[in-house]
Amino acid sequence: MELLRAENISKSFAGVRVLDKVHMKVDGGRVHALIGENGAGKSTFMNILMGMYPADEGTVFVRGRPVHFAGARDAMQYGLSMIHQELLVFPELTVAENIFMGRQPLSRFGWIDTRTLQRKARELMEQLGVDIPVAKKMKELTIGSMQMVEIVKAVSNQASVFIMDEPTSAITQKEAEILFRIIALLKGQGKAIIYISHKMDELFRLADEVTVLRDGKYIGTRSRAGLEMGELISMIVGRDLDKLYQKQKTFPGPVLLEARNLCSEGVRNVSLEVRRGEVLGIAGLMGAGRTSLAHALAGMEKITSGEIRLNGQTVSINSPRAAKNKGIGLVTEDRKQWGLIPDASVKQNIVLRSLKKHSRGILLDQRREKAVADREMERFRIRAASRNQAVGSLSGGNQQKVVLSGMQLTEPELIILDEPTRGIDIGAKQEIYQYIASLTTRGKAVILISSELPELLALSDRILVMREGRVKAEMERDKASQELIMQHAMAE
Amino acid sequence: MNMNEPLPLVSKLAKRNYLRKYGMLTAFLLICLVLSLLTPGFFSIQNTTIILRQVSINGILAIGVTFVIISGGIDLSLGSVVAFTGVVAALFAHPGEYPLIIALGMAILAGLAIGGVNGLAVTRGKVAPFIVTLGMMTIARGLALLASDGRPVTGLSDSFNYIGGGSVLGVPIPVLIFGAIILLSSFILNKTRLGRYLYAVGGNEKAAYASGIRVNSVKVLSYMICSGLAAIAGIVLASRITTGQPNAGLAYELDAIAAVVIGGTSLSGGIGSIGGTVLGVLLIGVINNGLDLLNVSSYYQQIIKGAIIIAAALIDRKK
Amino acid sequence: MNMNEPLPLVSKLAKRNYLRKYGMLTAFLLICLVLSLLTPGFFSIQNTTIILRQVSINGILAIGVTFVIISGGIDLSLGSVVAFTGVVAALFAHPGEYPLIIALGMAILAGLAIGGVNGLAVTRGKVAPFIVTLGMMTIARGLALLASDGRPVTGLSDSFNYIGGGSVLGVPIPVLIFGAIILLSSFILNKTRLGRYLYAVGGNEKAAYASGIRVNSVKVLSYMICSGLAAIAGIVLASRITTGQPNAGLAYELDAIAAVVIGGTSLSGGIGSIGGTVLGVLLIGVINNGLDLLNVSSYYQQIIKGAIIIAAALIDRKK
Amino acid sequence: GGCRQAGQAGKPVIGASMLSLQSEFIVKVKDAMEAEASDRQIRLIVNDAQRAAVTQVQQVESFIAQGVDAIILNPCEMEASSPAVQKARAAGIPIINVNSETTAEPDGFVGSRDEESAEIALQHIASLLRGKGNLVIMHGYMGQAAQLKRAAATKTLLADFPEITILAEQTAEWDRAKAMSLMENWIQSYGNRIDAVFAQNDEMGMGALQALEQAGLKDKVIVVSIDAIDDALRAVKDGRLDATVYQDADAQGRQAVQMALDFIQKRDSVEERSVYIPFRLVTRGNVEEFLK
Ligand SMILES: Nc1ncnc2c1ncn2[C@@H]1O[C@H](COP(=O)(O)OP(=O)(O)OP(=O)(O)O)[C@@H](O)[C@H]1O
Ligand SMILES: Nc1ncnc2c1ncn2[C@@H]1O[C@H](COP(=O)(O)OP(=O)(O)OP(=O)(O)O)[C@@H](O)[C@H]1O
Ligand SMILES: [Mg+2]
Ligand SMILES: [Mg+2]
Repeated sequence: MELLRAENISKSFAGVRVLDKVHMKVDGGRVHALIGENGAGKSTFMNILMGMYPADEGTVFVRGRPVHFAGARDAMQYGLSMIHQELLVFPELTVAENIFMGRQPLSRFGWIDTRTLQRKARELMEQLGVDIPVAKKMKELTIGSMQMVEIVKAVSNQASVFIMDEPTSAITQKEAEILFRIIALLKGQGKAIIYISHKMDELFRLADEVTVLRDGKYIGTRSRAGLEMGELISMIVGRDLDKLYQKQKTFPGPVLLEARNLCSEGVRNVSLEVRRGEVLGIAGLMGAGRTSLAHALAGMEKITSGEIRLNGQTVSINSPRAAKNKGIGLVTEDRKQWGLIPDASVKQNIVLRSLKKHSRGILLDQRREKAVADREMERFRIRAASRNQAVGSLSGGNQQKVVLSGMQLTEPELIILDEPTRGIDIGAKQEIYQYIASLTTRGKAVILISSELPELLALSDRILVMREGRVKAEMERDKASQELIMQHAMAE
Repeated sequence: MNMNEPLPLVSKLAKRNYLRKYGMLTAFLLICLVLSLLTPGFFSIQNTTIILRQVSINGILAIGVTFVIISGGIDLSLGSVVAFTGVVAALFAHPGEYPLIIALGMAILAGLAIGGVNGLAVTRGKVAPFIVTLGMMTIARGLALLASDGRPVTGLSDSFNYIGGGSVLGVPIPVLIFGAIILLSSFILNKTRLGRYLYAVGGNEKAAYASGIRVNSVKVLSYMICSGLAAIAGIVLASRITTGQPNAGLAYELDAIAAVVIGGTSLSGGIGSIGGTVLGVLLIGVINNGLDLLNVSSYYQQIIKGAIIIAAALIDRKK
Repeated sequence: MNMNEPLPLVSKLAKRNYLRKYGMLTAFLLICLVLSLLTPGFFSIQNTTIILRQVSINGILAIGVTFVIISGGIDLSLGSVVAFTGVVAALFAHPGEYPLIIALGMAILAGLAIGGVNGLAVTRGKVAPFIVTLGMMTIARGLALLASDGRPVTGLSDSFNYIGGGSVLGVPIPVLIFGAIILLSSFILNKTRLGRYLYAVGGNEKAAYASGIRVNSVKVLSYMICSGLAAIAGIVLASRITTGQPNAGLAYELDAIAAVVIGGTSLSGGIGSIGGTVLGVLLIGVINNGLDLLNVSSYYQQIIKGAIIIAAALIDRKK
Repeated sequence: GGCRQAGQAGKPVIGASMLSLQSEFIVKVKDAMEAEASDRQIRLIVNDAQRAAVTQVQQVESFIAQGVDAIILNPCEMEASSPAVQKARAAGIPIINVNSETTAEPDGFVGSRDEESAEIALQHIASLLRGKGNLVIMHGYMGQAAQLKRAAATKTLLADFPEITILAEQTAEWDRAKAMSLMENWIQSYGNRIDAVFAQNDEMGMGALQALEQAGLKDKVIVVSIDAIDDALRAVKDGRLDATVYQDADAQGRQAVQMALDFIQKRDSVEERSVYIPFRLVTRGNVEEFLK
């Protein structure tokens, strides 16, 4: 049965058309995947369906009847619910309050019954198999946990159409499985799901239909039967793509960085070493301490004990500035918080970290900045209306590319990549993989933190598995497997 | 600089956590302690009553603006609204003309109307709250002067004057009103949907919108609550000085906002509590009272007052 | 990429974009137009000179606070710093005592010192800028009263008084100073690394920190620039009124911040320009001048002034 | 009650709540009070009400709680400061108003009738204008007692001079810089038509004067203001300011303290309960008397 249909939806921002007469039809009891490159317009499209923005033209039909949503509130009343790509949370409120915001349970007298609120939240969590304390403040959670709360919040709505915009980009396999179970459950109840993701394996596993957008235009809809990876990819990128993972043989050189018994917030007694020309992968479940380790190594978190040696010499890295000067670069997993100045332009964000290098004394060198920004935008295929667009209005994947390009302009020797392909389309992923490969052939060292195990397995020379802030296992690439990693990552 | 949120590393953090949570309370108690050691008259029921009565007007205003600030706005028009509503109340409070309730009702209506205009200009008009309420600050002052023809409105009825001057069981009525407003507003903020929506809108407006909250209505309400309370403060003030004074309330907004911020409410919205605001109000009140009692010369008083406020905030420092 | 191509809706969007970009300029020109139609004397070189001289003090202050606001802070101590530095300058500006440069130097040093203290309390002390500068507002006022013993410091040298009263080729010196400061500060904000860092820190402090920017130093500098400029404004004011007035500059911070916000700088930091601030300053100045020229009665003047400010912001509304 | 908490060494204690210690004139009154108090071995507590009547009421409440022996009130407002007077009287503590009046009647009064100052100033303007000409008026902060009284007196007095026209009146909030800007704007719109300026205080008068001098119009325009602050006296001496009106801060302050002491010592048998200190016109002819 058709639950939702959108026809001829168009939308422009500041004179740039980002959606051009796109359409889509969703049936109950099916998962309809929406895919396309970064900046193709997927999120914009969904935000229009959800009443977050008005469309410039086009009509939305719910159960065959045309509707006009003046806001998210209207869309929700028509049975739509959405997990947004960017986290839309209330950091100062508790998990339970976040889940029930807008529909708090009231007592007989009309006021909020905090105890029932928490109980209901706890029940919901249990029911869905999520383990997050409901009385904690949202800001105390890791991004992954926040994402899970958002999922719980969205699916607990009494809705008939669920829109999920990259729900798995910030969570690990384990949590993703929980989501997949929930999706199966909803599907069984006859609900419709629109699912956006850049992860091909998820699409093949979940989708009943796939609609592809490119450059804001509708490209086509295919049903699951007879769908081929090759065809899908060329629909997405408009050309053929080489093999995704092409790991060249590497020849590790001397040790670049060595950590001994490192302790810091969330990191307990970690020792590791990275060689030049080597990719060190770090695996772990959510909250295993990988991000904390990355932060400690990049001067973002105070090191409480232990020692770091660079090129054999003990160094103290007490600020990101010190890390940068010593040749350590970090691509953060939380670009919104640590990575970008949202109101500043793409150009300014790209050159910010390496501004000193690209200026003349205390004066800026605008011409050079423009040239550098254009070069980087070309190189990482950053899709923006111009280099002067505010980076906060770029699509998620393009923002990630800006972070990456900004970091590598500082020309670090050790590059720490924390979930670098989060939310990145398949074409761009390949470019990032090629970039990582080029780093190692130039004798740089890379620490790669990723929750996508196939990616980690394909790119790393060695893999560390973390749990509870400690390194629990170390394995060479040819000995590693998904099963083995998961075995070490989970508690015994 | 360590900008990350710390993990509960019990020993060291316990202390830091205590200060984080109760830093301002500690600062407040410290100041009280010092003052009661320095001045014999400070720590007495009589002086406590005086302090409470002194702070009640600023307290009512500060609670009002807490609503607006939690929802992510600001209100600079408070002082002028106090003057305008005080004049309105006084105009209807001459003996033998109207019943008391009319005077009070008209003043509160005037306050609510101003709040409504502020709220609509912010939401429908999409003008920054700072500009809207700065404009309203000037407008309301002009209205107060116009309504009173620039002269204090005097000759008010005894029943009206009793509001600011009277006591019930030894507790001054302004203090009772302040107390009632504290209770009511804590209840609204913590126990009603409106209260939680205020936090949600201030904490993340887009997320609030996406959660189906009527963001605009919530904001308008916050401004109306604020100006409505300012009207109550205006009534209390006018009846305390037995005059509708068009030039009253100058810079009151600054004292009110200061109390709110000292009480830990963030000017960027989404964080704050009535308890904190009350503490901020008391802190300012106690400093003013104590420095007067100590007979510190007026110039040094200003220097010391400023220094104490900063020092208290240092003890309370967050992050 | 076809996203760069202009689209059918051009005409409508062009207009919307125009207003988005030049809304405040349009509002300003509109007001000027109306005023020159209503008052014969408004549109003349003489009156333009008068307006420019009148706005120059607020202009200098507004530019200073633009730096602080762009970097994500606020400065409420401006008005008191104007008074304090004016008194300091006046104390060293009696004829025949010290060379002029000493008076100017001491005032600017005093300003820089206050800015430094503000900055350190915000960065090292981690106290909210609102509280720090509110405290400093009181402290600096106290210092001004103390330094002058509560009385205007008079009998200043002619060379000192020439700063505020003199002209060069018909252009009043305060206007020249204001102009120089406009040029210099646009240059700093747009053409130097410091400028870029100010925007970055205000736009996202954490990201700026993670990028290796010395966030604390940048913030301290912004406060020092602000108070330093306030000292210049203090000198200009003292020499214009040929007195060091300890009670001068009351609420000047509000006018300065208003001009900044009207000029499109966001109070949450990271966005803003000197051009916008100058426009805001001129808008306020033109309204004040025009209403005086029209001889609007002072009650209505306030109402109209507030309404025009809100209306101008309505034309300029963003989003 | 009189449970003398505040007076420690048996010295009498007087609490004083002053209109504003940022006003030069009030500071002079305060200085005189302090001088007198130290001469007479009295402890004087001075609070600054910062122009807010409600603060003043609170300060008096505090004095009552502290059990001071007498209170000197320098009222912010006629009516709005009255509760302070009533409270002191109800508590049986003698209260003396200094400088200006309240509606509620205090035990004693030392000061002047504010209306008189405006009358003197305007009389002088009228006589310099020979009863004919165009006048502009600068008001103090709107709604404050001094502004209202000086404005009211202006109106009554000018009724006698039908040929004096008020071209414009506006507030400059007692502030010199504001007055300067206002005067510049007036010069712009009225140019040569202005014959005289009456400013409700000297600060504004000085501002108007400077604006006129800069525009090269001072020779044609009469400027008279009130208070006789040092700067204004010097300007009168130099022939820049036409006149100011002197109010005797020193006498007011000293006599207020004397009267308070009288009340403390003699209670109800005080005879002299109101002392009027007249205003005096200061012109170039007599300015030397007032310059120390
Ligand atoms: N508020 C906005 N202002 C200006 N441009 C915008 C705005 N929001 C989105 N865009 C532009 O619209 C285009 C589509 O963005 P959208 O977020 O819909 O892409 P997406 O398909 O979801 O990409 P991703 O896979 O990276 O999330 C992008 O080019 C983006 O820069
Ligand atoms: N700001 C914080 N406040 C409290 N606890 C925190 C904070 N940041 C991290 N932690 C805790 O530190 C531990 C390590 O977290 P970290 O983010 O490093 O893990 P991770 O392996 O990178 O997980 P993720 O995949 O979610 O990023 C977790 O237990 C987490 O809950
Ligand atoms: Mg998207
Ligand atoms: Mg992580």
